[in-house]
Order: sequence, then C-alpha cells, then structure tokens
Amino acid sequence: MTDDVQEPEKSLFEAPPIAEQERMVEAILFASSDPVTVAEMAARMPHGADPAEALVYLRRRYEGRGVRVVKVGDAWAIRTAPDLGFLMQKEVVETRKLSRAAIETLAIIAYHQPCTRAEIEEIRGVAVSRGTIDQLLELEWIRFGRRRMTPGRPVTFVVTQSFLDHFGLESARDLPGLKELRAAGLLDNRPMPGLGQGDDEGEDQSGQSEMFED
Amino acid sequence: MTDDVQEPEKSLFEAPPIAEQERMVEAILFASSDPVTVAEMAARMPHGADPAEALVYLRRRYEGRGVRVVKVGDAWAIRTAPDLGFLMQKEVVETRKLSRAAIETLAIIAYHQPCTRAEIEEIRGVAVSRGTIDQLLELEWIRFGRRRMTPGRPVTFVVTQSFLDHFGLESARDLPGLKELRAAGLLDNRPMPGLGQGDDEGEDQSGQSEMFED
Amino acid sequence: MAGPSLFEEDAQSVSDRLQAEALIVDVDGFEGPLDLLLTLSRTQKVDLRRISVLQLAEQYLVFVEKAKKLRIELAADYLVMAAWLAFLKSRLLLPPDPTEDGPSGEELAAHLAFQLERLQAMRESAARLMARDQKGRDFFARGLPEDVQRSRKIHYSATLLDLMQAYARIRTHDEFRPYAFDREHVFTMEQALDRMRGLIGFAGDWTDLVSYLPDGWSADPARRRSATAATFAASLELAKQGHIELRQSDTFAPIAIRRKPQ
Repeated sequence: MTDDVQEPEKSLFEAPPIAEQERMVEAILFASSDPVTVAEMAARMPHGADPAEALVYLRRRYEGRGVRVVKVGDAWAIRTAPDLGFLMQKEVVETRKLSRAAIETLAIIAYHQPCTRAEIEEIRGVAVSRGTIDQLLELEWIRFGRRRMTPGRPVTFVVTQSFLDHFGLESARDLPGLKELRAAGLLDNRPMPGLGQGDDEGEDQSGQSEMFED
Repeated sequence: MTDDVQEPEKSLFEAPPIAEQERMVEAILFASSDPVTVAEMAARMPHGADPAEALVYLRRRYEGRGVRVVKVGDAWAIRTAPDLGFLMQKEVVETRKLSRAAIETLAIIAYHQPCTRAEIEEIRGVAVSRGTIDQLLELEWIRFGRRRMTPGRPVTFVVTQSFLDHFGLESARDLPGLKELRAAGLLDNRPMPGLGQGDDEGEDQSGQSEMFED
Repeated sequence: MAGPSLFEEDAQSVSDRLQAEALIVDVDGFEGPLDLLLTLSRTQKVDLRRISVLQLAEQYLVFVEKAKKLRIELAADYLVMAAWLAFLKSRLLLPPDPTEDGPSGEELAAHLAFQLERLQAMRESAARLMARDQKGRDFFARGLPEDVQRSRKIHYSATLLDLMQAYARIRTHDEFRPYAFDREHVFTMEQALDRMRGLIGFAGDWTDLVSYLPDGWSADPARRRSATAATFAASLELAKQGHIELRQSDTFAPIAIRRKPQ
C-alpha cells in the first residue's frame, strides 16, 4: 500500500528498459560481497523490473572479463576470474586449519545431504567429534536441516550458500563427481545386512531426491 | 618483487596484451578493499604491464554502466553510478499506531472542521503539541483551512482527501454522529481514570460533600 | 570369496612387514578401524571392488595381534572390529549352516567392501572439493562492498474505529467533567463564612438569612441555590461556634439570624 504512494504511478506498469535494468543489477551485484537473490534485487528495483532477464544479459557481458557473474544457489554474485587469483592479496585461508576429519565430514554432508551425525559416523567408521561439526557450523559451510522423521528425530546437516560460494558451485548438484558416485551406488544408504536399519532407507532416499533432483 | 617468483619467466620481458591487462586492473579494483594507486597495480601485475593505459580502456568500458571507475585522490576504485544510489537504500516499513494525542486531535478536526488549535485544546482539555499537528500535516491527513475571521485571525485545520481515502469515507459528513457512536457502544459510560465512577448524581454528591466537609 | 591368499602372510615381503609394523606404531594416526582397513587394503594392490575381504580380515587380525604383543593399547572400536572380522572370517570359511538365520558371510563381506569403497570415494571427493578454486584464494569477492542503507519508513496506522473511539473518548470525558471544575457557579462555604464573619458584627437584631446572600447570586437560580446552601451551612457553623443564634418560626418559614448577645 505504502509503496504505491512512493512509487510514481507509471512504474507500476512501465518497467525501465532492460538495458537500464541490467545497469541496476550490475550496481547491486557490485555493491555486495555476498550473493544476492533475484527476489532481493526485485525488491530494490522499480516495480515491474525483471532482474532474472537482466541477469542473462549481464552474465553474457562479463564473459571473459576480469570479473564474472556467477550463480550461487538461488542467488547471484560477481567474483574475480579464477585465473587472476595471483594478482590478489590472499586472505588467510581457513581451509588450512581444517582437519582431515573436518574436510571428510564436510564432503560427506555435501554429497549425502541431508545427513545425520550417525550417517557421517557410519561412513567414516569413527565417532564425529563435536568440535568438527562446530567448526563447520562456524564457517557457515553447513547448517541444520530438517529433522529426520525416524525414531529419535535426529537433526540433519546440509551445506549452505556460503559453502557453494566458497567452492564456486552453482548448486550442490554440481559437486564434482556426484553423478558418477550416484551411478556407482556409493551414495546409497545401504544398511549392514541383518541389522534392522530398514526404516532409514526410504527416508534417506526421499531426503536425497529432495536436495538434488529438483 | 615477489611476483617474479610466481610469474613465468617470459613475463619479465613480454607484457601481457593490453586486453589482458585491462582484465587484471578490473579484478584488482573489484577485489581491493581500498582504492588502488597505479603504482600498486603495477607492483602486482606482470612486469612490463602498463596499468595506467589499461585503466583508460577500463574506464571507457564502464562509461554509462551501473558502476564506474573513479579516481579517489591519486588512487582508483569502482563505485556505483551516482544515479543508481537509490538501489543502495533499503526501505524498512514499520507500522506504528498513531499516538492517542494524534488520533484525538485528528478526530476533533474531522468532527469539528474547520477547527482552530485553541478549539482543539478546549475540546481535549489539554494543550496540543506542535509535533502532533505537524505529524498529521505530514501524513497529509489534515491541511490548513481558511483563517478564522476573529481577533488574531487564527488558522484552521480541515481534513484532506487523503484522510477520506484512508478511512474510506466519501466526506467528513459521513462520520458517525454522537448518537450513532452511542448506539455502537462506543460512548459507553466507561470510567475515566482518576475520576469516581458512576452517573451524574454521584458526581454531584461528591461535589456537595466537598462543599460541606471543611 | 575364500582366496588362496589365506595363509600368505609369511610370504609377505620384508618391506610389507616393515610397513605393517609402521602401521602399528602409527595407530594414533588412523581415523578408526575403517580407515585402518582401507590402508591395509592398499597392500593388496587391487581395485577395491576386487578386494579379498577374507585376506583383509586376516591382515587386520594380524595387526591387532601384533599390537597386543607390543602392548599397544587399541581403542575399543578397533577390538570390536577385530571381533566382527573374526566372526566374518569364520562365516566365510565354514560352509553355510542352513539352520542359522541371518546374512551369509558373502553378504557381510560385500557390505564391508561397500563401506571401504564408499569411504574411499568420500576421501577422493573431499580432495576434489578442496582442489577447487576457492574464494579468498583463487577468486575474490567485492573488496569494497557498499552497505545497503536501511532507511526506516514509519507507516502510521489508524482505522475509522480508532478515530471514532478517540472522539467518543473525548466526548465521554466531557460528560464526566468533575463538578468541582465549575467554580464559577459555586459559592463555597469558605466564601460564605468569610462574608458572614465580616457582616455579623452589625447584626444585632434578627435578620433574614437571605439578606446575607452575596450580590449577583440571587438572579440565576443555580447560583442562588449554591449561595443559599453555602450561607446556610456557614450560619450553622457560626452558631456551633457560638457567634450567632438562629431561629425559624415554622417549617419552610424564613430563617433569621442575629449576633449572639455577649
């Protein structure tokens, strides 16, 4: 309601030309160090603007340039071209401090999400220390997902937009080798024969398809 | 200096093509947290590179775009185009209830318009603050009416079309009268804070006892 | 599954045995029994899919035996794994017992092979992930982000009901205006007392009370009532204090007062 008062009436019906919208998206993405969703852009742009369309043009415009327009989950960001990394003053890379356990746990969550702690332990064959999970949560590379609808309703972990941003992934579906792993059945939750873990199975599969297949 | 180690030998003698240098300058300006001088760029870029020349091209490339290459002192930075500054503002709309003083003042103006400030004060029994009137003027719910032809020629206030629109009235005459308010239960004899309850009779008696008690 | 390599441990090369010893010394370096099994499986130098689980079980049990001899304390989960592998080994070696329920040795072995393959796959995936271009190392975000200024716009809400209630409140307020506010038309007893104290000195004779009413209070009925009541009350007060006498010849007859003789 209040927007109507502020916005000139015509903008409700006449969006700015697409070239102008492209400039706006460009300005918004340049101004932010974090990825910005299309919805957020739309909220800041005049009524009737179509940032998704403008993004198509903008992305093409920056192909081969020193910076690129990249998709991060359902958001967009501008990042420097990876071949120019040598020009930059490097940040202290957090991954140095990551233990082998943390890196493996991260990979297991990324490839199996949503993933419970018990499943991580099952895959690694060893208990997951609290500190490992905490470290990944702190880096904001993982977050809590929905609880599993199995006895005890365990929490699950999923990877975040920051994770995708950090590793330059458009989505979790683009994880390296994901398709091959799935084809080889290595992402199946296969219970130990003779153990009554059958209930988990259906749940797991639905969980995976939910994450990866839409 | 450290670049020598990182860069392949040939770059010592052969500078990269100017288009490549332009990409480098673009990436450097994008990723730096402070404006960068030409000397700093040259130090980071391969030997023989000419960031000043690359800047000329880059600057031209960004002409009319959503961001611009600007000079800050003797250094360079990428900044939002000035006409798009509005995109960097996010409006947070907060809904608040109108204060009691404001709503009462507004009600008096609506029922008694045109109405002077002195009249409002007489009806409310308390002074009307300047802020209250200003707020109602700003909301465009009241405006100045004709001056009253009495000594001092006080200004009057009347309600506006916005007021009528907001409250869904065709005219101020559509406001329900006292009888209707009473019928709607809005004029119930609710106790006033600090006053004895009850009807007029009780009121009189308290007045009388006051007369006789000392 | 029962491979010919069952009793080949003695046939291992010296370097293999040294390697096995090193494994034991490094037991703290393993991330659990599955990790150890994965490492041991490498000595078979075959694809994990073709691994001999029986041989692997043997290698693991030998490892645990050696650790015991060297008095190296193994964590409980290594011993649990050893017990399970011993069980698996017996299942793989003995002909299946038709009376016994549960999974066959082959099924269990296949599952262990799956676990190893899966762990290996995750390790490789982790390595590929970490080998990707990373933000802050290979590519960079905007170094000088412009903050989005949050401007607060306050939207005041008021409904017609609010408006009507407010007006009703003011009007109700009027009706309940305390009586005491109407000082203009009220003659108080204090005022009457003050007035009569001044006049009483002259009232040697009986005088009608009405003649003590102040000027300007007789015409308006309301004012007259107030002044009369106040003056009457004041005269009662003065009589009580012994300054005056009162008399009334009959009900509703005029009341007369005079100064009390000393």
